Amino acid sequence: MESTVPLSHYLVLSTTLFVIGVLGVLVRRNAIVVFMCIEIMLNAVNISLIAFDRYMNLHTGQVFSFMVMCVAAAEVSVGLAIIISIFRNKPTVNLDEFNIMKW
Amino acid sequence: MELLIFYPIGTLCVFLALGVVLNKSPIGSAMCLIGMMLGLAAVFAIQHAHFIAILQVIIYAGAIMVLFMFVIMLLNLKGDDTVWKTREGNTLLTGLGAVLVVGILYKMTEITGGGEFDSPTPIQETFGTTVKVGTTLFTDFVLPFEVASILLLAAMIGAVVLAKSKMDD
Amino acid sequence: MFHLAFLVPLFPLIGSIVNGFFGLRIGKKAVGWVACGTVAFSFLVTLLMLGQLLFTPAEERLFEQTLFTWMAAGDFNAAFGFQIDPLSMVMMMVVTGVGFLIHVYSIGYMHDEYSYYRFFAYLNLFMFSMLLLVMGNNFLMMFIGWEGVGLCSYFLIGYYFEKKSACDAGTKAFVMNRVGDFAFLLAIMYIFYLFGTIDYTEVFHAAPEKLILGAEPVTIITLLLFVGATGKSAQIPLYTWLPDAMEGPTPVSALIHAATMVTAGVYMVVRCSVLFNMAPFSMSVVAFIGGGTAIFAATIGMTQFDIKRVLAYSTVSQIGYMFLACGVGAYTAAIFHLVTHAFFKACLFLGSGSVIHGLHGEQDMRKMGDLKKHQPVTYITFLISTLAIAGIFPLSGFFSKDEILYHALMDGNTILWGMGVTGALLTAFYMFRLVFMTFWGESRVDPHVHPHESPKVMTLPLVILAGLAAFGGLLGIPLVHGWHALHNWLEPVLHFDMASTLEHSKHLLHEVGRHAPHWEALLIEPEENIWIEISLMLLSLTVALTGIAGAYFCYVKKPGLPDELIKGQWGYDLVKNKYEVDEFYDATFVEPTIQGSLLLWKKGDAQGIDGAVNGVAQILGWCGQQARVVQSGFVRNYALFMVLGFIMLLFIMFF
Amino acid sequence: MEHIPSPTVDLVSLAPVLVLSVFAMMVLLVDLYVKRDKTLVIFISLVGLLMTAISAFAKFDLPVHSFNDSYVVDELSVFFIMIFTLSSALAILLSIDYNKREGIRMGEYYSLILLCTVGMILLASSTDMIMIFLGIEIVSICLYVLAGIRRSDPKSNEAALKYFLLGAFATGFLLYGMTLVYGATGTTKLGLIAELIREEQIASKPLMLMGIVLLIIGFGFKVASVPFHMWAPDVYHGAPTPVTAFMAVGPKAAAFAAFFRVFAEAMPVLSPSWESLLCIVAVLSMFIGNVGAIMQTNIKRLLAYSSVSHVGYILIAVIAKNSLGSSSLVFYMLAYAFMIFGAFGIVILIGRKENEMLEIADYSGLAYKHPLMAISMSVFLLSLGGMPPLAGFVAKFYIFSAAIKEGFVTLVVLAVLNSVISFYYYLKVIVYMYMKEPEGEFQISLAPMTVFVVVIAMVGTAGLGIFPDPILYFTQH
Repeated sequence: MESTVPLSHYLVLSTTLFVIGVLGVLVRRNAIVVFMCIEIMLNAVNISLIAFDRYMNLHTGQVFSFMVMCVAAAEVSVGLAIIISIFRNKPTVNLDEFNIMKW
Repeated sequence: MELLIFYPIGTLCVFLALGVVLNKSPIGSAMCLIGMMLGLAAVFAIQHAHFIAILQVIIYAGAIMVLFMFVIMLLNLKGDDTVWKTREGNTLLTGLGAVLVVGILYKMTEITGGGEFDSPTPIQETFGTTVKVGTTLFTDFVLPFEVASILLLAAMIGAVVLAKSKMDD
Repeated sequence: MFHLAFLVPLFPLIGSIVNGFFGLRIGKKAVGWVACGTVAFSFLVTLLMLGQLLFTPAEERLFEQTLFTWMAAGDFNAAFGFQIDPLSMVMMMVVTGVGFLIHVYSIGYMHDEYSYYRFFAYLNLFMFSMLLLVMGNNFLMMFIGWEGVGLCSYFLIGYYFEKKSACDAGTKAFVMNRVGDFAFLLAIMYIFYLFGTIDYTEVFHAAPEKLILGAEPVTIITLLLFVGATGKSAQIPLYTWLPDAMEGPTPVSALIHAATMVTAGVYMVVRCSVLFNMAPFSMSVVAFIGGGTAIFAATIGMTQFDIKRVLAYSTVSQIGYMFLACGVGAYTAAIFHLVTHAFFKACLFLGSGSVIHGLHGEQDMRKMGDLKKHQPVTYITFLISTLAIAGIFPLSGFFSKDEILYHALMDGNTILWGMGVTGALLTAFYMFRLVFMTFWGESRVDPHVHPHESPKVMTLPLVILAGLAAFGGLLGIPLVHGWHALHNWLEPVLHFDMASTLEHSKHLLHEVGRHAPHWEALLIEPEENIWIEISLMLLSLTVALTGIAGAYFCYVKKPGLPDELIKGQWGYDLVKNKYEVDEFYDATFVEPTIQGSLLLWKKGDAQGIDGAVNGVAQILGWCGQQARVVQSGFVRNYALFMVLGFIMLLFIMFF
Repeated sequence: MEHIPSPTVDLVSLAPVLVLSVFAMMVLLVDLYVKRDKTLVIFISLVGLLMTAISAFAKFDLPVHSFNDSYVVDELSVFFIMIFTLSSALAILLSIDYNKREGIRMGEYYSLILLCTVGMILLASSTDMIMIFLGIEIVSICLYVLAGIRRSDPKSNEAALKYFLLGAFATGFLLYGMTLVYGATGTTKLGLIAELIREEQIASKPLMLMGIVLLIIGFGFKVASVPFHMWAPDVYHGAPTPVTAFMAVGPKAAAFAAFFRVFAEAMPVLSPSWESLLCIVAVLSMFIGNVGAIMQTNIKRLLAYSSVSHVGYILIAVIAKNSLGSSSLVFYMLAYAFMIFGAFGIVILIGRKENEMLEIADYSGLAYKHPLMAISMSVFLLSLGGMPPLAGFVAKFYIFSAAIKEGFVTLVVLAVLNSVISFYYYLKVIVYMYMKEPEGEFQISLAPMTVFVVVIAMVGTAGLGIFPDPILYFTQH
């Protein structure tokens, strides 16, 4: 068998993307972009799932990542619907303007 | 072969992800995200997870991102110039948080790189094929598979309730 | 008859429900009838049970009635049940008897109130809770009652909610009580942890076998219990709520803040006497806190001008006596004093209520005086009760207080005894100061107010209570042991075999290879010495008379002085000299005492305790301000805190 | 072509899920044909919940594991199904009058509540991490929509958006945690994981621990524990009141059930490593919840913070991780359901169309205008604070004794201390009701269904407090 990439490198890639996603959520104000960053996090997790599968010769992780995609699709449809419904009342996607309720 | 594809594509994905975060225009972010997802599809493919790789392209890049683009167009969003400008005081916290997250998650991967997984179990011919994944899905995980339909139903109802144009409430 | 035990708390509960829900509809008269009637029924049932208990052999005077299993979880089991034994019987008699009289009195006192029904609904609810407290057969039942009486007390203190001070006082009472409740609940948990049960009989039966005398567990339990007791019974350092609680209607002060609820702590300590007997350290803590409170509150009582506040400090002081008695192991004396105190203090409070009623709400003693003409019945009853509290032979307070002092001395602790005697002196002084300022001397009453005697419905309870205060002492005539009815009555409950417990503890210690400390001192039983007792009686009588004389000197003699000055120009020098003597007296003795106690009151009370309470409130407020910064409403910030939390957890996990 | 073996299917143990899903779809369909009057829809929903509750008893000889160990019917799940159906039914009853008043006329509302309940049942009965993940997502997605269902109200919008973004964010962490646990053990089945841990066959312990931390974040968010609680006050505030009540009970209970299964049932052996983390989270939740509540002037936010502190107490049940812990968890959630629905029922009753009367000052003098209402509100609040002999006290005592049994003395002392502090703000509301002059007029129309809910809640709160034994018995057998 050809030389392979060690698992930890996949995990490093996964973690890096995950962290980029987290940071994106922390620093961006555009609701849609924040949402995209969350998608990056989910994708990052998928990398780990597949990598574990591959290294343990299992299929559970793939089923899991299939479900993750399913969930992502569901979340996207609801999330974007929320953004649209808000946009009707207040035409902005800047999260910092949604600040009626605090303390 | 795997090495040859993994490292460049992995690096590319990281840069594209950064692009999502740093791009001022939402459209730009979305484009970067599509790129990243395609790149990940390739990463899946080199791990023999062909089925998931295809799904990645179809569902993520195909369906989900189209929806994103559609909404961005619908709302006619322009680039905002508030990318890095956070409120005073929070910048410091965010920076601190960022450093710590990077540091700690890096440490974590160091821990996991401890050698337990470095030589993969030799994989079977059928690994990652649609047949194999499908078999797992319909035997061991038949319940999650069915339950996913309820999830999608709920999401569908929810999206309709929130986004339908005629306000009857 | 004992199977009717559940009726005793049930009647007031029914009364409370009827009055609470239909009070407005059925009219004032019916409300009064319902409230008093239900308590009267409770009293009757209690009497019937007392009768039966009297005809039961002394060793078998324990009856438990389990209505249903309240909580059963794993090996934990708490029943909703009642226990009738001599101790709870005494308490039930006091609660229902005195409670009934005060209910009757309230009909007259609260007659002009708009929300009459509300008052009686709370009062009946209080009776229910108090009866649960004293009748329960396990610690959780006591805790239910404990919390219930606290809540009712809170509602009744804040009854005149138009006054801000009333609301503040209610909140203060509740918060301070909660501190005590916290400790009590922990004690219950600990008891459950150690014994696997919270049933009185089982716990007290198992305690001498499972616990080591004077070891940490039993000391911790008893200290926690005692902290609970200090909260409810207004002892140092949790006493400040009680004087403030006088914002409530006077019958409430009489019932809750003098006769029954505030003595719940004493009841609890006596009920747990087995545990306290096993914790000598806790015993001395109880004794010293009690003695300290007795003196401390008495000094403050001397400086107050609000008639009810004087009585409130007096209550704090008297409960201090009861704890002093508990602390030296004289549980019977504590209960004895509890009973007599319930009589005379209820009478005093109701009498003060009658005075306030007659003066249309005036509570300042500087605006009273010479009321014995206008309110003869109130005066006579008040005087009897005052003599009783001051400890004048042969009124009830004399016997009960003397017994406490005797036991304190016999216990070998002269400091405690000294505290007791000083307290007795001060008590006599300030109580007669109260009487003299209110009923004697020149009238300082606002000329627009015409004092009048209260109606029959109010004076009748006063007369009965005064009678009890006068003759209640017969329950426990000292000198000869056989005469002491209360002692014989309570003996089966309080019986504790110190010698065998000691042996057992030694045995337990031996098993783990430790040496037993010197416990022999605990075994020494003081010899009965009739001559010491008699001389002590004479001494305390002297002390009481001294106090009264002092009060007479300062508050009957001195107030007339200014008038004499103006009238008698010819004797000016003489009077001036006399005045100078008074000045000297003031400067050397009265003033420092007054100043000192004022200082104690202001610093210790207002700044120390209130400061602590306020400080906590301020800290909480500051935290709230910080929370505002954190809870900024920005999604981004919330996400940031999630990440920070994540990092925190990671650090804890890996570093 | 490889033959796919037929999967192991046990539809009987899945009965509650199936019944409820069918009813949810029926509600959708019927809603298409009735335009204005939603009575039929509501009726069908309630019947559906009742049938679900009945069908939960379809299996005897518990526990029954099915679907290759991804689904279990055991005492815990049956009892939780009872709590879910009860809380959903109460939420629907509360919504009837509220929705009429606030003009929420969507039939989908009821169908979403039913679907959410399906998710909760799945969540509480799953023994597979994939299933838990899906369950949490079903519940969350329904809640995102329900929180934002008043589309014209900016507060409702904001609540939905905040909840959604933070929820999705937390999902990311939860998912990552599950992935790492999978990576460390090679399976997603909780039963197998427990076995592997017991036999010390985990591939990588650090990976496992990392996964545990991430799982705590994910679950911590769903149950609203500090420091992952910050969404709760805002979302509780902005969401329609019946939804708030619903959110505070059912989904929280479901998340706790999963929390308990993952931590106390699958990883008890690893408890030394997660115990301290959960203790810290629990203590922080109690303190910050209480301090936050003290500062509030809005009743919904006050209840939200108080629910954060309650999460702290309930976490003790997870930490105790014995059988007493699981039954005390169940009992607490049941008691909590009654108290919360009662309190929010009163909040709804007091509000009116133009003014929801959510400030605590709006409650001034309630006792004089509506004594019964004030008494019931006081009972609910005192029960929340843990006043004996009400349900809240029994529940707390029960949890504390479970923890004491395991030797968590300090934790219990702190918890008792906190329940003492909590009285301060519950009392504040009572003070306003009993000891203040009325400020404005109360225009209270006693909506029959809401009153019905309050009465049920009252019976539950008092009944569970005075006669907890039958239920306690049931939780333990």
